[in-house]
Amino acid sequence: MLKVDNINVYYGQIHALKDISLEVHPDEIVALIGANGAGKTTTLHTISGLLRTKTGSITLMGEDITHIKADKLVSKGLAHVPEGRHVFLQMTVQENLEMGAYTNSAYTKDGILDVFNRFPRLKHRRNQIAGTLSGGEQQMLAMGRALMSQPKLLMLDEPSMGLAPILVQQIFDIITELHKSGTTVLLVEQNAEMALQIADRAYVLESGRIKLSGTGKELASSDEIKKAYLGG
Amino acid sequence: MSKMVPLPSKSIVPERDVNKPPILETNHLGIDFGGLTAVDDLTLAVGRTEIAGLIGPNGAGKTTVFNLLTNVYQPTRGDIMLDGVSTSKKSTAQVNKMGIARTFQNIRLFGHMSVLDNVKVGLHNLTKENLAVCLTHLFGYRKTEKQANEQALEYLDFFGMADMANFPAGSLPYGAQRRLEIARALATKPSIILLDEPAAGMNPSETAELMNNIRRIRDNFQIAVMLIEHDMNLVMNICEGICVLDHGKVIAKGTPDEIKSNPTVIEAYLGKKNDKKVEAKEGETNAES
Amino acid sequence: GSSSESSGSGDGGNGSSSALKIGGIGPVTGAAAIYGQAVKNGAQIAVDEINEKGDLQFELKFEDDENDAEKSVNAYNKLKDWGMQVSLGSVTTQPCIAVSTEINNDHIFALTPSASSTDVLGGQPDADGNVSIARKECMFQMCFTDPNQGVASATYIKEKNLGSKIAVIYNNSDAYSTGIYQKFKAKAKELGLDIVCAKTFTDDSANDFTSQLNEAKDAGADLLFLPIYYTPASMILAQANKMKYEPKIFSVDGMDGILTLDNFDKSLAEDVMLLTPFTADATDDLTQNFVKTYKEKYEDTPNQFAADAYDCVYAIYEAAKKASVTADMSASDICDKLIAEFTSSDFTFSGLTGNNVSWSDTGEVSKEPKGMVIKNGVYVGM
Amino acid sequence: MNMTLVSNLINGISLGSVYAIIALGYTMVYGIAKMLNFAHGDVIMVGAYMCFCSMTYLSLPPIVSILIAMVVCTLLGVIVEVLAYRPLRKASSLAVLITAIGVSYLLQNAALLIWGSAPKTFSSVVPFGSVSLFNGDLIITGESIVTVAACVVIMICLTVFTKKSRMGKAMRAVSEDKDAAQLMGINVNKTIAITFAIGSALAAIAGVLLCSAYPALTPTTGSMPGIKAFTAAVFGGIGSIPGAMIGGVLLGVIEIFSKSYISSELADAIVFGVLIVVLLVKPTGLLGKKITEKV
Amino acid sequence: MAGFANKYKRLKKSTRTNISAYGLVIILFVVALTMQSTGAISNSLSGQLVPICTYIVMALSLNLTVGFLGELSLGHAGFMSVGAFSGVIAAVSLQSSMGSGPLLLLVAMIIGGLFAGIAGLIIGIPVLRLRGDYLAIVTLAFGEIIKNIMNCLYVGVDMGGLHFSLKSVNDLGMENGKIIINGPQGAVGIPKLATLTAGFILILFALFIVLNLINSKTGRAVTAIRDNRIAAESVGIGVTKYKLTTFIISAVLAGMAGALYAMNFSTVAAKKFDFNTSILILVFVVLGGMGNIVGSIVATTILYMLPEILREFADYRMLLYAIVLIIVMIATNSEKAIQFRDSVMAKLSSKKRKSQNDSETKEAVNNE
Ligand SMILES: Nc1ncnc2c1ncn2[C@@H]1O[C@H](COP(=O)(O)OP(=O)(O)OP(=O)(O)O)[C@@H](O)[C@H]1O
Ligand SMILES: Nc1ncnc2c1ncn2[C@@H]1O[C@H](COP(=O)(O)OP(=O)(O)OP(=O)(O)O)[C@@H](O)[C@H]1O
Ligand SMILES: [Mg+2]
Ligand SMILES: [Mg+2]
Repeated sequence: MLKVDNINVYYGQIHALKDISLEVHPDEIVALIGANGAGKTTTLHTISGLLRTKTGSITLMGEDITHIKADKLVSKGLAHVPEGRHVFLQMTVQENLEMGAYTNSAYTKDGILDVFNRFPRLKHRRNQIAGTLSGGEQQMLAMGRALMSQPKLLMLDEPSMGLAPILVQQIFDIITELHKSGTTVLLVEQNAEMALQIADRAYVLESGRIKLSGTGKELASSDEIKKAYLGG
Repeated sequence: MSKMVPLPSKSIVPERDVNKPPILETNHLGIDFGGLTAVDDLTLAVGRTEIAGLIGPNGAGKTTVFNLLTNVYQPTRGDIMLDGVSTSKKSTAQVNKMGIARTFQNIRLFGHMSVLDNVKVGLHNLTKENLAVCLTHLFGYRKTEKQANEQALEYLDFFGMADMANFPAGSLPYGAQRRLEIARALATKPSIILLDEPAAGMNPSETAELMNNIRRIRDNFQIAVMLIEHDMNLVMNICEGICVLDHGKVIAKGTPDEIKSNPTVIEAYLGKKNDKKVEAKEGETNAES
Repeated sequence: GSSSESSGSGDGGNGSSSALKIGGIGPVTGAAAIYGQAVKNGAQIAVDEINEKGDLQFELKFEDDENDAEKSVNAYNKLKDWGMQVSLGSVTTQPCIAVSTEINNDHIFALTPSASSTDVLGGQPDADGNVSIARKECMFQMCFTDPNQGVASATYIKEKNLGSKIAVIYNNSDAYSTGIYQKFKAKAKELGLDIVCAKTFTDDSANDFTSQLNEAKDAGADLLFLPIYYTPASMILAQANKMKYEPKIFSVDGMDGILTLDNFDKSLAEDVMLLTPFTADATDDLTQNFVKTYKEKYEDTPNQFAADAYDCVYAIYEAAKKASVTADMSASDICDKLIAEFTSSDFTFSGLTGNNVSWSDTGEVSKEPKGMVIKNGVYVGM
Repeated sequence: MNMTLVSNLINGISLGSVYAIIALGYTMVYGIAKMLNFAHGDVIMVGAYMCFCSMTYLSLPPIVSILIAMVVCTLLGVIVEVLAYRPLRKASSLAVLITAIGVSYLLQNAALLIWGSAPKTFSSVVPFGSVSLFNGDLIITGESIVTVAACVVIMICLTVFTKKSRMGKAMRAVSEDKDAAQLMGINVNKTIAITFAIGSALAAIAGVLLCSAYPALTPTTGSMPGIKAFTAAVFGGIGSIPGAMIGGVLLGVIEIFSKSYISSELADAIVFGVLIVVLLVKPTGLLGKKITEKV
Repeated sequence: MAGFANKYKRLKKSTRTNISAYGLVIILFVVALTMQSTGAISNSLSGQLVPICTYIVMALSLNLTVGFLGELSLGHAGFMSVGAFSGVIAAVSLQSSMGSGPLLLLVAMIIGGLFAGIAGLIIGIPVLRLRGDYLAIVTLAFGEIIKNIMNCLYVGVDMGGLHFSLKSVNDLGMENGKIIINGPQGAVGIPKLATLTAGFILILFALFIVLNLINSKTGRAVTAIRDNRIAAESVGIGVTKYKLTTFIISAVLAGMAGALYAMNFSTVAAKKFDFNTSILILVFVVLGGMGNIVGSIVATTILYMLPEILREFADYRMLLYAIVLIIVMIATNSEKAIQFRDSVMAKLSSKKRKSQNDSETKEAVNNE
């Protein structure tokens, strides 16, 4: 479904991604884990077209998207829930969701119902300005908004960041559920333990390079991983 | 007034004077945003050298409590006493001078300044330089600056960051930024420090180090710490008293053990699965980030 | 407009070239560009004509000052570097006050076509006898001074009995306009004219005059005195017309040019009276030739600024010839000779803006303002 | 009833409506592109010149001339956006501000070279004359009527457009968070270009109406109304469409009233003074949204 | 030489800024002074020296507000105006008792600075409560108000002392006095006291104040407020106090520059200090780099001289000026240009390294 081939990304002089290659197959949950500043966010930004790669290529469902800009990718079935949520702070919850269906307006009504089903908390706050939502509420909104475009591949950047334990569980449940209903997921997480639990496969990123890859279970039981990311 | 931690608490600090009045007290504190009551009827107390936890689901009003305590928001109801003195009608800066320092949920460093200068800004009210000194660099400027540098370095050293002193704060790795924010807050010589999700975005080993640091802060500076955290491992391990908020209201108060087994808290916050995990893998990570 | 400006040798020395170097300064860009360009063009025509004659040769260089005193001084310094021997001062009043001080210090003769404030010349007391600046001997004016016009206007109105209740609208942010008004007011009082309302505007609010007009109308004014330039005046005329307010209108030389406004509805200016030394419609040969050349060269009708500039150059030419000034003299020597010539009792000059014009040693020009009235879109003498 | 008072009020509203139309353009561009486009006033001037040229030199009817002016200004707005502002999308807002000032100088000086410094007398595009009421005690000019009507219509259209249309929503999203908007499938550059197009088309209309009411057209015609309109936009709450309208009208009325009843010398000082007082009481203008910064 | 360069590099950044700022100003001054005294300078350049000095001080002053305080001010010429007129009033009325010399200029500048400072206080209190663009617009408004009031100000002096009026000269009620400020016509007959040396000393003074301020406790507080207001408050910094202090200092410097400016021309009018002048100074600051002291000095000097240099292009010069301005802004600020600059710099530095140690670089490249 998604194939990233040898990309190199720079921020000015800083070489942030070095020869990253990864693949996501249809109906998979792939986790991308790594410490702070490893380059996880950069990878997602590059895939979704917000950043350019110097070399290499990115293919989505057989189509070369290396040079396609972010806004064109949404209708190709890619949705990206960015780190830090980036909800529209001055818009209401409802308006945020409507924006999510920008390329998919026919789905607006049903989509909102669906999102409210998944996140009942948002339903109560549908007319609240998103800027005043709590962190967790904003995360739910960001995910809900991404779902409004009915993506085939959903990229999530640290969705559990700052969430209450009960909500982390919920978010991961939702991801599993989404996956079951046919959405492919590329998940970036610091919470390696939870991520590896639900991931089919995972890549470990360190200082801009892929350091390890394997199935979720393999990695979860790898000593190296345990030491570095699972606090073991 | 109900104490957050029933006195005498199961204090791990033997010399703590349980007979002294608490450093921080709030009295039926509440704030409304338009129609929304974000915090309601909050009454709690924090002991002089206590490590207290404030937990609760997202949007429960935890950060809002911190904002009330530091007068970023003015309360709609109730009042706050710091060491027996009301903080109402004070500005955030004045409240800091009275003895409350804090960190922020989303890091707020002075990104363009050096690490050292960030701490020196924290030392602001303790540095004796009036405008004439600032403008002329005479009248003992060198001496005060030297003192400030030394003090700031001490704080950095406390967190093992002295070697980063001249880097721009914005270029630090995430974990170091969090530590720097705490160092800056400590530099204001507070009697209580409020930490808003200090472990967010940290990996388990960083979190373990942070826990250690929080204890050292209390022991070393003899101040109270109040923290908000979603990382139950951290909270349950280092907090002596915990207060759980939901929908702006206190739903439980007590020691970590009491909180862990409180069904209301499990229902509203911890979740069944998590709860089991906390019990099962106690001491091990259940890191949230 | 373009100019056939010849580049100076720039060696700063005097007398190295065979032509007398005349420097002009004025706004050719910015909001006041119209005045600077008119002066530049008018002066250039005179220089070209004189050079054709073949005796004393002139070279003109004109620098932009954007109607700003500071830039005007910069332009002046630039001209000094070029080797300017005689100056046309600066077109607009404020810059000319600054430049005239420099000119006087450097002892260069200057005849400004259009900077009309007495402060340009210095040494003249105001109505209360207060003097704010000493006489700058090198400075002379080609245009009427502001007080002069104020007094003349009041006298004219009184003599011809043009109105009993007078309203004034003037530009409070403009020295020219304020200068005329202040003197007009004093003289009107003296003559027993009744000023029923005096309203101001500024350059920043020169759009809407309805409130001023309303007030004049309410005060029952039957004569509107407009000591302002023609651009805002054209708006006042249009707005008064829309309000169906039809007082008599009396104005000063700044009004000249209103008929040449592109696309202007001349019927609005019907019966407007003005004091002006120059009209492009005059039938004498001199004027007609000038207007023709100007139109050919610059595709525009000249206004009094252009005419004053043209006269300036000719006046300098005639005086220079009489005083046997040559191009190889130093600026300072030329200055002495020209001052002596201009202030001598037997020097008079006839040009576009007046006949037998003479100068007093205060630097003021003495020429007769002509009262004009617009009839069927042309000026007619009053 | 005091007819002068009523007449002043009407004139104030009419002048204010011109400010309001300009302010609407300012507000659109500011609200979405987050930049103070100080060249906006000069686009007005270009619009007026275009209309003037096609009416006087090509003898085209007013409506056609207005359309030509709108088309030219739209193109101009988009070209300036693409060439001068787009490369600075990620630069500091001050860098963009200075560039806008550069564009403003450029337009003024280009106009000076093309059309010269002599004012052009603009013929009104309004086909009917003044309306006379109360035996001629109260006269309302055709320009006033058309300006006020145009202002109301434009405001309503813009409000509906930004609230309801797809592009309008995209504009709001872009104004808040460009990256997030992109992730929603919104073409940010296109959206901003369209904003400039609309703002500039409005500027053309404003220029034509401004010069119809106040017919002397020079290369600096747009500057002061531009600044005043900018003030009006802030007055009403910058970014808010009804705010720009209210701000503009109030500004016009205050200006005329202080000229008439207080002091014409100090009228501008009074206008700006009122602005300051309003901002002190309501720091984001009359209808401006409070910026909620969550700590 | 190389040793010196190395030492220079090792100095603290603030010390480095200080050395280069003071050094640059002193070198420029010495060059200008020698040229002036040997006559090896054109009238045109010589005439620009004092204005350049005043604009450098204006740019330093505005840089304090915009670069360091982080608040956009669009009315800075207003303070210059207050300083200019109060300085003129002081100079003209004290001229008879003090004679016209450097001392009179000093007094005029101090009084100009003082009154501008008072204006800064009066304006700062309301203005600094606002944020961002709203603050900018209010400074613009104050600039216009000052211009408007100065336009209506009449001041005269006679035996009975100073007379003020907001109406007209006649309302001054003077007898045989001297009009100092005549409403829209401004002040005329100002004694020409300004000299290059005075300008130079004023720049040094401004540099001393600005550089000291930013490298002090107050400077840190101000930078902190700019970087993150809420965090600054949380560590006990009273935002208003420090913002106001900086704003007033900035106004005082602008006022002193204004007084010097007025003393360089025989006339000065309120109109001069309008929005366009405020913008002009802002252009100097932004092109020089926000918060960059040396940049402000260099940009002011170059940009001030640019229109004079462009005089050769006659009618086209302001058009060219606008084009240069736009191109420079895009070239220094656009993403692509910055990337290009970085890559060129990278290449240059790698070349340098290569020439220094070829083999080492190769290894490093291979490793990459
Ligand atoms: N805008 C930027 N400019 C310069 N460098 C950047 C920028 N954004 C990221 N970097 C650098 O690129 C590297 C990778 O950053 P990235 O944000 O992709 O890491 P991450 O794995 O997502 O970390 P985190 O867990 O903190 O989100 C880091 O070293 C970071 O400092
Ligand atoms: N300025 C404000 N205006 C309106 N509502 C607000 C404001 N600040 C907070 N709220 C609301 O108050 C509630 C509590 O927010 P708060 O940020 O205190 O939550 P929290 O407990 O810190 O959550 P989290 O753990 O996600 O950070 C939320 O519902 C939020 O929407
Ligand atoms: Mg990341
Ligand atoms: Mg929170």
